[in-house]
Amino acid sequence: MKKFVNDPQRFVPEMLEGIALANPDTLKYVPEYNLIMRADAPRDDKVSIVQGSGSGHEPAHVMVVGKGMLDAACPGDVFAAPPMDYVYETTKRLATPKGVLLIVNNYTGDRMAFDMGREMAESEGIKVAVLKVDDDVAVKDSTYTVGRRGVAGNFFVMKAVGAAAEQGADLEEVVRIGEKVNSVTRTMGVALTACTPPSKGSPLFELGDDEIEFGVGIHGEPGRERRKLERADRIVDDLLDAIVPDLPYRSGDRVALMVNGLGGTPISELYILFRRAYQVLAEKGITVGRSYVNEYCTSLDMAGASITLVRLDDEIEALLDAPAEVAIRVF
Amino acid sequence: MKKFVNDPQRFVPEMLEGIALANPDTLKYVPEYNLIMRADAPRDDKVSIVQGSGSGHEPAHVMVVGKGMLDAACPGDVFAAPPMDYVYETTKRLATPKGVLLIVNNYTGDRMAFDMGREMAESEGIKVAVLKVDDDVAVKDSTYTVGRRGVAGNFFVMKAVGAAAEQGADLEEVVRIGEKVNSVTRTMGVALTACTPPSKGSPLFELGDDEIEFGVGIHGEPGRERRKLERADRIVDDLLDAIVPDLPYRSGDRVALMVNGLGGTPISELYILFRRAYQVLAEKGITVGRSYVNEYCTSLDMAGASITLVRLDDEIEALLDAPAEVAIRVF
Amino acid sequence: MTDTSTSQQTVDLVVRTIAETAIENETYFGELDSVVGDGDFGYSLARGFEKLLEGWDGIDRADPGTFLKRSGMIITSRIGGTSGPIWGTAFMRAGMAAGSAADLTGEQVVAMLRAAVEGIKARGQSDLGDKTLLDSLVPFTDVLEQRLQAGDPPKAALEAAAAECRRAANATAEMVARRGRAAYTGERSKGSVDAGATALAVLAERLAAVWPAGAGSLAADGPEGKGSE
Amino acid sequence: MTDTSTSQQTVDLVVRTIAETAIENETYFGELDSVVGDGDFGYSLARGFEKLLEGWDGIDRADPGTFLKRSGMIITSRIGGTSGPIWGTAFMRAGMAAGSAADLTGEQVVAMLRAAVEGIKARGQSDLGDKTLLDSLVPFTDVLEQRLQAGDPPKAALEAAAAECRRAANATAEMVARRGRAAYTGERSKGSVDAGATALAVLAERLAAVWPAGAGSLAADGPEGKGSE
Ligand SMILES: Nc1ncnc2c1ncn2[C@@H]1O[C@H](COP(=O)(O)OP(=O)(O)O)[C@@H](O)[C@H]1O
Ligand SMILES: Nc1ncnc2c1ncn2[C@@H]1O[C@H](COP(=O)(O)OP(=O)(O)O)[C@@H](O)[C@H]1O
Ligand SMILES: [Mg+2]
Ligand SMILES: [Mg+2]
Ligand SMILES: [Mg+2]
Ligand SMILES: [Mg+2]
Repeated sequence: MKKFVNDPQRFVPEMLEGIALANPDTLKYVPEYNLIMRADAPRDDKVSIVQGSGSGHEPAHVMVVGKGMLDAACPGDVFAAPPMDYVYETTKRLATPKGVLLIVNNYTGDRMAFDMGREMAESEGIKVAVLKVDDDVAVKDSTYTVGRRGVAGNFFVMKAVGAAAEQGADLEEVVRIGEKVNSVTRTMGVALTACTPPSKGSPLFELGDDEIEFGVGIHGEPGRERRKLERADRIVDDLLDAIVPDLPYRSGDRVALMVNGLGGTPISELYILFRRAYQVLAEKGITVGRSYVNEYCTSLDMAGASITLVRLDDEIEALLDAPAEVAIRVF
Repeated sequence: MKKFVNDPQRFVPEMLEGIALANPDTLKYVPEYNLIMRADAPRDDKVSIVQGSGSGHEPAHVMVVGKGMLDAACPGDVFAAPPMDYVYETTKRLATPKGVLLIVNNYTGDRMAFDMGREMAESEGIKVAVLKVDDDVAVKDSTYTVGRRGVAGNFFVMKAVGAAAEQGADLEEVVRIGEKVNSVTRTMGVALTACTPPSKGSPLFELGDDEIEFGVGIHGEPGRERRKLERADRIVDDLLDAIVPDLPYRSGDRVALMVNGLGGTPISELYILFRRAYQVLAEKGITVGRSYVNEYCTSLDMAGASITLVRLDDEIEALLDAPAEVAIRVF
Repeated sequence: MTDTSTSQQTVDLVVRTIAETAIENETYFGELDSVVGDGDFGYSLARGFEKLLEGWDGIDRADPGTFLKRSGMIITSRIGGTSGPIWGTAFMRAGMAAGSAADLTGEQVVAMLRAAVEGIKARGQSDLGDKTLLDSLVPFTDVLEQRLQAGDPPKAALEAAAAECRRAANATAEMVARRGRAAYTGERSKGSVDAGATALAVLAERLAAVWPAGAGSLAADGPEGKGSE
Repeated sequence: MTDTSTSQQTVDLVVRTIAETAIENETYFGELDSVVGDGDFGYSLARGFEKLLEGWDGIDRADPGTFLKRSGMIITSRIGGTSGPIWGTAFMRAGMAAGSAADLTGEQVVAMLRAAVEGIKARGQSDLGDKTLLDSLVPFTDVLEQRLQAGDPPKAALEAAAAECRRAANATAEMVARRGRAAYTGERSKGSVDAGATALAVLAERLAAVWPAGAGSLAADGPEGKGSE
């Protein structure tokens, strides 16, 4: 395993300590619950926005805690939903008269932890809502399964509800906005290499030198199919062929386009993907109103990328445009 | 080669096209010279700040063109200094009454291209200065060699002169500031894996499963020595042992601390390095006044990191603190 | 049914054996979860059971039921991933089913396992055939019940149940996952066994192996703790 | 010295052969630069000489000197890396040394090579022994001069010079780099040959091979272009 790591079991806490040390004025760290929170939270005049999820997706979610985004994140270990305790203790600490919004990427473990944490917090009189994100079109939705996964599109949900909460929206309103953004957001990803969880010490799966995993999950779960590596443009075309018809996005639509790196892919390559996606959308009469090219939701050191589309309207666009100050925006 | 790429020879232009498409309001792209420039440049009331360098170091330098940073970048191909023409044509286009500052990382090819480009621009009456960045302590300076390399520390030079130029400083003043920042900046890097230039299609060098390249250059040049992989903390200790005594940084100093990813290392690991660096500096009585943890100057998809220290004073700190708006700050 | 009443001492042995076996098999369980999952199953269980063992002596042992409920709460609240809530719920429900009895009969043990199964179903919104640990836990419980009812000594009953548990775990390879992370891969989840179901087979086999050979009342001459701490 | 005067036609052959050989050897030259450099040498040369060939017919051929100067300007301005300025300067200086002569004598050719060497030294602030292309270019030039003065026919002289160029390029393996990216590695640059010096040996060998066998005035019965475009 070629990683900067000391004790694999201390991977997450050491990372969180680093984040806290780098942001002494703006962030607070509660080691017992892997909790990174705004130093000025909770604020009585706003809904607190909380994300859980597993670690290994950085900058999501611990590095986007800050003004206009999350008030707190309490991640579990690498790729593991947080224990219910983390959720409960975090919710208690973030409680405000306006309430707490728990954003949950749609995975079994996360949903259980957040549902149980919510129940416990509610039993103590805290106002709590849970918002589910499930933007991954790689997963065929069906009544037999647990529905789609939440992946990089969760960024837009966090950004929008973070802005709304900052502007004083109440819990119901924040939930409405989050659900609306989630409903117009679609993502699909592709992996060029597997990721290596520190505690495993070896790649999570094997990919041949000329193979890619099409529709991969952000925990390295296999996707729709294993394919031969192709030209960048072709990969983009195929991703968009899955994403565009799903909502569907139509000629005349104005969208946010995100090309998200999965951790091991340099930003130069992300712009090569972006270029093609922009061109293909233009051909379809879809206007890219906002562009996002960077790492937002990763899978450790996996080489790969995902593409996300969000259908914009005036309300969503204004919320995405609102200022935010977070740890990764160090500059 | 596991990369998102179409034609390797079109790697750089396609990336630049992507950058231009993603930033239609703020950036202009001149394909003939790989030139990315601010849409509002040149502005008569300020010195224009230009960087060249090779490609493959993104976000440096094409993605930090924007208000308060660079006015333009005209990179060469991957790891190759730009041809003299690019420098000359860029300088002509960026010429203002206050002059043009060309920032050059100290490599033979870059220096030659920029010196020749400057001569040609000056012969046409354009006011030009060249500022050399050479922050890499991995290279033993000696009269027999060409001096130290410019690596991730160039970020601080760009940020400081960018802010000064934005505030209206004249060319001499901008040069003074740039030289001052460079003089208090020191960097050293380490590679866990080699990078793969798209046109080569295979890794630039071979590293064993348990080997690291200590003091690596940002083009994958070998460093001080090849070593066994060690714990993250130990690697940080050794990097700081090379960096701190070099200036030297002393007890009582206030510094900016940057942990820069080389392209393939996820940000989670960078924070693990940051944590240790912060602690070691604290033990030495050195205060971390500003923290930078992200990718600033990469080497394609190389897994690895570098640590940079900048000794702060009020002037430098104010310039680093000034606002900047660049492509990678998409949010 | 023979007299197979189970004391707190035996419950201690069972829970400690589960914990130690999960910790020893961290890597193997993680690899099982790597095939179509995300590889964290072994790590989650190991860290969680480590925490259980850390506070081992302080866990309330008023009666086996209380002990299991407290253990379940620790597991639920301290283990992440899907496994924390699922396994914690199983322990808690088993504890509730035990009530305040000091010694447990074979019938009670079977009822506790049935309660655990119902707890997992409710918590996971899952059922038999979804390719989860239920698919080896239910057959295990069925055979255990049959054998105890047929009058087998507990160790023999446990051995038979463990063998069935292994067979059922292997049979999950034929199934398409409908719950958990593996479910996202649909048809591609076929061909590999479920991590949770297989882990349970390993635990069952270990329990059968450490169970003392003597028949009769376990409450009277129960096995000693392994004392490996 | 025999009459070895060189016409524009021959200069065309020489430059085209250099260009085509550099393009063919892109991968090999890149690999040479990968050992202690950054691997872009082959790519830079290949792309630059491609550009030269693209505008090939339009290059001013008033006389060999003008042709070389124009070629050097294209190379300098269009090739990136260290190689653009270095190789471009070499071509320009050679062209300047040629003056406006229509046909070049062997002495003139040697003087042009000396001028190229001085140009590289000035541009690169480098010298013999720094482990650069100078370390095979200078021995090449020395032997070429000796053999021409000794009366060898041009092809034979060129063959001898190319052999010396190769020997000298191989000998760079013993040197510690003091210029270029390889210099950053200090003592570690020992043990591998310099990319630029070795590329020059490849070019020299190819030039010797394509040079027409007949002795006497090249100006009169010069070789034909390879016409491989
Ligand atoms: N909804 C569910 N109900 C019951 N058991 C489940 C459910 N989902 C997953 N499991 C079991 O949990 C195991 C995976 O546990 P774990 O790795 O902790 O979960 P994850 O990483 O998917 O959150 C599976 O092998 C399966 O046996
Ligand atoms: N200062 C110099 N003077 C002369 N030749 C040089 C100098 N530096 C490098 N070279 C030659 O150039 C070759 C490398 O060229 P190239 O790869 O284009 O440069 P780089 O990537 O280092 O900018 C070296 O092998 C050497 O022969
Ligand atoms: Mg998991
Ligand atoms: Mg180069
Ligand atoms: Mg798992
Ligand atoms: Mg090179």
